[in-house]
Amino acid sequence: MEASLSELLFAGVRLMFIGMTIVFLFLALLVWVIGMSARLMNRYSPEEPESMTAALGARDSGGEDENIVAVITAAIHRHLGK
Amino acid sequence: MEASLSELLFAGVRLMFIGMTIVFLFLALLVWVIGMSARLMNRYSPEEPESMTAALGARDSGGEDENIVAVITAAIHRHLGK
Amino acid sequence: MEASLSELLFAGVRLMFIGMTIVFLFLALLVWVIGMSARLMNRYSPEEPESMTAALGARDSGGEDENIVAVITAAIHRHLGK
Amino acid sequence: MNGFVELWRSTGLSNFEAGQVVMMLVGFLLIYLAIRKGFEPLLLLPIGFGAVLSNIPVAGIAEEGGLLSYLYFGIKSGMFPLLIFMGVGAMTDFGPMLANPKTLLLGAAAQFGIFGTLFGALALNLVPGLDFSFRDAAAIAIIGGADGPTAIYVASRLAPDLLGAIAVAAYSYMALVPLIQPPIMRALTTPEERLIEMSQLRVVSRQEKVFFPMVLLVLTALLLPSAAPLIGMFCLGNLMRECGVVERLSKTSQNELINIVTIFLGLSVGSKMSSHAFLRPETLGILLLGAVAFACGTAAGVLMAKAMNRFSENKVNPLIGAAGVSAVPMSARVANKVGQESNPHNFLLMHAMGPNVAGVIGSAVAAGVLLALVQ
Amino acid sequence: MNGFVELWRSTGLSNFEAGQVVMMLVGFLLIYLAIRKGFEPLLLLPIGFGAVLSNIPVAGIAEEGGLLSYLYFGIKSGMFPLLIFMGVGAMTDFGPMLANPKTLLLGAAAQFGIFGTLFGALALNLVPGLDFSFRDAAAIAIIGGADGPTAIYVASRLAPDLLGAIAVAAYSYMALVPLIQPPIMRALTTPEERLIEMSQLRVVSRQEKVFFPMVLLVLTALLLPSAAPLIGMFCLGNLMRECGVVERLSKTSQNELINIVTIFLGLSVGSKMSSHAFLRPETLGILLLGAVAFACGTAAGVLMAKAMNRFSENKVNPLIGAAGVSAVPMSARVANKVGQESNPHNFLLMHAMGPNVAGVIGSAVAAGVLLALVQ
Amino acid sequence: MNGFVELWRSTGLSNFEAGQVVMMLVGFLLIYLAIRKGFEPLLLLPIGFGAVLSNIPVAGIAEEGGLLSYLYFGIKSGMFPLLIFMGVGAMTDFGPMLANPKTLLLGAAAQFGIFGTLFGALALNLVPGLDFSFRDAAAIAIIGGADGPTAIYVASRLAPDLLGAIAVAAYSYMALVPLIQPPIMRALTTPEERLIEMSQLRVVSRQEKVFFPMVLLVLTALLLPSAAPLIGMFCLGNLMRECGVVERLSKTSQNELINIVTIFLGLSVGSKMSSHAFLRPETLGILLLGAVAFACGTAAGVLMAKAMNRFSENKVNPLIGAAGVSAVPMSARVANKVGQESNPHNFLLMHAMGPNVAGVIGSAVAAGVLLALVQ
Ligand code: NA
Ligand code: NA
Ligand code: NA
Repeated sequence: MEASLSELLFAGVRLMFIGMTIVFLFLALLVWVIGMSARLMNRYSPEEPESMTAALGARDSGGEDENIVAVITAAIHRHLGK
Repeated sequence: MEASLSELLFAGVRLMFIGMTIVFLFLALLVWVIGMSARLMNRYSPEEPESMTAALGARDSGGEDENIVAVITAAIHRHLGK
Repeated sequence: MEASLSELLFAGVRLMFIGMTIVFLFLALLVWVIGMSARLMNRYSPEEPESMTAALGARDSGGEDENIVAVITAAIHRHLGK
Repeated sequence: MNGFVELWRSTGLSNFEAGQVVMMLVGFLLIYLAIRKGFEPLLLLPIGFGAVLSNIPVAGIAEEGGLLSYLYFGIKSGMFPLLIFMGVGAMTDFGPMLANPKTLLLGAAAQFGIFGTLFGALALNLVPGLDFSFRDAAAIAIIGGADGPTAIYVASRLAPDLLGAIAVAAYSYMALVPLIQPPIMRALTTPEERLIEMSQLRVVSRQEKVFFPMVLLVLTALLLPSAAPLIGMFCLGNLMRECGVVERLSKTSQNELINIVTIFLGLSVGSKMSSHAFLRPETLGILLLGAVAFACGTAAGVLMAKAMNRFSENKVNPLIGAAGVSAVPMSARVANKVGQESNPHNFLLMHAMGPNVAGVIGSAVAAGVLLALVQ
Repeated sequence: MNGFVELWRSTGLSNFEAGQVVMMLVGFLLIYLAIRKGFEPLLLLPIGFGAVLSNIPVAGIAEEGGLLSYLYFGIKSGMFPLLIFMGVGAMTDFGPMLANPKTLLLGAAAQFGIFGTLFGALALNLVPGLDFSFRDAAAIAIIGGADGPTAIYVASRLAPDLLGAIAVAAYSYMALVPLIQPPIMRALTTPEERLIEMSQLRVVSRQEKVFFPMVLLVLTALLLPSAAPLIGMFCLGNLMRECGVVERLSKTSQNELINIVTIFLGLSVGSKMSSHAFLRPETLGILLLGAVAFACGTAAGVLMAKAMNRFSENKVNPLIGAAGVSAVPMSARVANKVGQESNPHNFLLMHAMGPNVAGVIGSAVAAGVLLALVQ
Repeated sequence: MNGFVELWRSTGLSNFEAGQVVMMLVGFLLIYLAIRKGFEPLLLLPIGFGAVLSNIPVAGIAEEGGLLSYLYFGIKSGMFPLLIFMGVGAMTDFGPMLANPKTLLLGAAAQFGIFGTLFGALALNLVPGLDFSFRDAAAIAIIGGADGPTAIYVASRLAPDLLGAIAVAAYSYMALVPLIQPPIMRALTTPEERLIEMSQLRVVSRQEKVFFPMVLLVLTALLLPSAAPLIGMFCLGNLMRECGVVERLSKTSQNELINIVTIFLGLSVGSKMSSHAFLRPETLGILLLGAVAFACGTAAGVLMAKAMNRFSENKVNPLIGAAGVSAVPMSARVANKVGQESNPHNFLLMHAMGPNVAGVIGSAVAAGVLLALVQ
């Protein structure tokens, strides 16, 4: 019983160690990604409100179907080409 | 294979023919019914808005229960009388 | 058949008698309880609106956790102590 | 083209049975009554529509695997009527009843509508062709409760086959309260009695309103557990309403939630209106007994009020006894209306709300008795 | 620390399959189209998100016991599309169609988009690598109905594996109507025809609007029961809207209820977008056929309008024929827009709403035919 | 009349077991705390009421076939907590966190409340009479996440029997944050530190807000799929909120939908509060550990903030570290309040919202770890 308990406690310590590491790594990575993407966005596409408003229902977007078809064609080739 | 394909295509043509016929007949019938009922309504009960407003909660309607009973009695007789 | 019918009718009378008694006793009891509690409330805690408003989100309530713990401890002792 | 033949075989025309035609007509009658005559449209319109849908041949909307068969599970599990009862609880103000608890006794008396009808249903077995089991009789009797969810809950437990007829009768007669009650009320009261004015109701404290649902729940748990699901959900709704700290839950349960469930409940009730279940002499019996039930309940309520006046100095106007059948708020309005025929300045509405909501509790208690004692 | 090893084995990184990566990209593409290009965002956003969620390795969100597997039951049972159809019915005003019933024929003609595509799908079997069964072809054809719930309902019954691709194609092309239709409309009409002005529509009485859904339901029950679930729920919604006595039910079914179901429906459709079901040549075929379907429907509608002008004195502007594909209200707006290119003072919108809503009925009828004749 | 005997046998009085009486008292205590003390009333009121209902003898409301047994399926399937999490996502503004990403680390540190408690729970096995399995310990530890839906989701997967106690502890201590945190915060910070003022937050572009939920979802899919259901639904809600094109879905998911699910969730949690599951020494252990969890989390958050100040020039006020436990928005308010004790003109609220929402992500990640590694 004691033995198993000590094992249990050890497993707990181990999980505590692993868990906190994962949580930190994950959120630290998130910090980095947020920073990166913020920088990227402000460089390449400095907030164009018109596009956002356009998103709210404008349908003046040419050739989106080719768009889909293209992407999916590519996808399928990549997929079948294995 | 080819054979079955040609059969398949023939079945498709058949379904196309049947389907379009049904759709047309159905909606054409609907056109006729709408016309009829519109004419009937305007003749026999030219829109009485008061009745519609009355519908919104007035309960000044006499002997509706006899109404139900009557109809259902009739119904049951017709039904049992077979 | 007749016999069973008369039994059925008797059972109906019995249930009617029992049912009305229960309903009356229950609601009469309710009358009494309402009266009592109204009297008690007005004596011991004459409506303090501030407490009611406080209830609407104030969290200035000290040591409620001891409160829970206490009650449940008591509960468990009473329960295990059987 | 045998495709057309095939299609013809799949049409309603070639598959209709007389029974289905009749039931669709019944469904449309209910829709007509709901829309044109304002008969409890919130329920009778979906019920009628459900009846129409479930009697369309071939489609099998109410059969295993059809939409309505899935929705019906909400009734079978008791979930729909109980959720509606929760919403009703969240809409109910017990203030007038708490201000004048005596009126609870009027709500109790009016439940004679239930138990009187129980006996009546059993007695109808004397009529050749009619055959009501004890369970059937109990399910029919609950119509006298003049409370939709309670009726549906009890009927779905005791006699699912009669559910359609019972629900239709319950809601139809609730809509007919303004026709059924006044004659009885006038017949059983003297002009003097109808003139009785009642003293202004005291204000009821927030606290009392918050405590009441919990007190009611405890009593039910102690004395009549079989009524606990109904009264419990009702109390939950009422507690959410009165406690003042879960406003958003209370609002949702008396609006969106109850609306959604009402649509589903109506359709599922309608799905039980198949010709073999509805087109039987028993249905006529049920419609007859429904009228009897409302009449008995009304009479009992009024007479109880008169009896109470014998033994108490501050008189109640016997007309409010009629509100004890519940049928909230219709019967309370009727009591007020009939009272004002005698004295236009006598406002009985708030006084009638007491027995009115008491009647809801009363019929839930009666439902508990039936569920406990009828196997 | 083998805990880390264990954890690494449980990561997505170590479990991703190429197909899942691709499908997640497809999902994000749909989300992009929904947000940035305004492609039917109410549906494509949840669908895209569902596709992403269901392709996350290990998590098994779309597998037995996962959230989406439970939600999918709402499609399998047909409940979600039917409830949405009820809400759509509650949002639909049949006034313009009732004022000018002839336009129903335009809605009928446009259904050629469905049956033409059926043939096209079968013909695609000539292309090596593509293999569409008759059921598949019928499910794909319904894209031509340009009506989301109908497409999902039919596809979930005839070819659940293609549901994802079909729903995506249906909603994408509905969003693309402003690109697909105008060229076809201009090609098939002369400048004079595009200038035709239509007479002011008569006012339609409340009564007619209340009767119509019931009449429609009866005809469906008599002639095409297999369409009864779709048309029935649609009529229920429309009746609740027009009857005026169940305002609260109507409001709830066109707001909260339809919103909740839309979220669930979108996610469940997305849950069918697994790589093995979606990443097949057939998907390209479906996308191709979808474009064909919309084109056929548009052309048929316009040509029908021209044909009708041959035989009737009061002319219809053939542009409104294009609105017969439904895709409410987009294609009606398109007809109006193209019309105003020729004459800015010619307002066709209300005239186009007639064939537009007629198209909804038309495709529901066509769906009934497919469900009745395709086993 | 043996009918009365029969009825007496069916009363609660003759069937109550001590345990049920006690559990009903516990239920009423929760209702009291919810109404009078404002303890998370939206959850604790339904939970308390559910506890009362499910301990009514004979009625069997929580047993096979009873209302609550059906509702409980929503927890068993994970649907209720996940839908609530979606609604929470739709209510969450990540702006403050995105403006100052560093604060994510505070949210990470505060999760020590979870893993510290895990060890504590295992250590409690030293106390005779207490017996926590590894799964139990993990389920209890999640209380330290100070996040309701996450706690319920994890507990329902790892230790359904403890669900009642864990949910009650989680919500109670969330309500007690204003009592638990301040002493710890004062003890671990110097007056100077508490005076630190933080620089105005930059404005975050719409675009960043729209991208964040998708980025978060991708990272979760890549690294911790076991957290995908929780984080996925959270991101869906947040995306619907920020994308601006599905307003109606966003509104519904943060109002009617979350309200309906909250009522059902609360009742179903309460239905797990049976005497044999709740009236055990373990429950005391759980209540004790809950306090420990919140204390650990708070301390870890504050200390992390102090550590960060060592290595960075622009200082953070360590008080906002306490907000890392989540308990949104309570703990952020607490940080602001304590800060203003030192300097009434120092507004920390927005700064504290960063770690606050980061804490939600942090505990979802921790939940993923537990679900992945604890079998
Ligand atoms: Na009643
Ligand atoms: Na269409
Ligand atoms: Na947290």
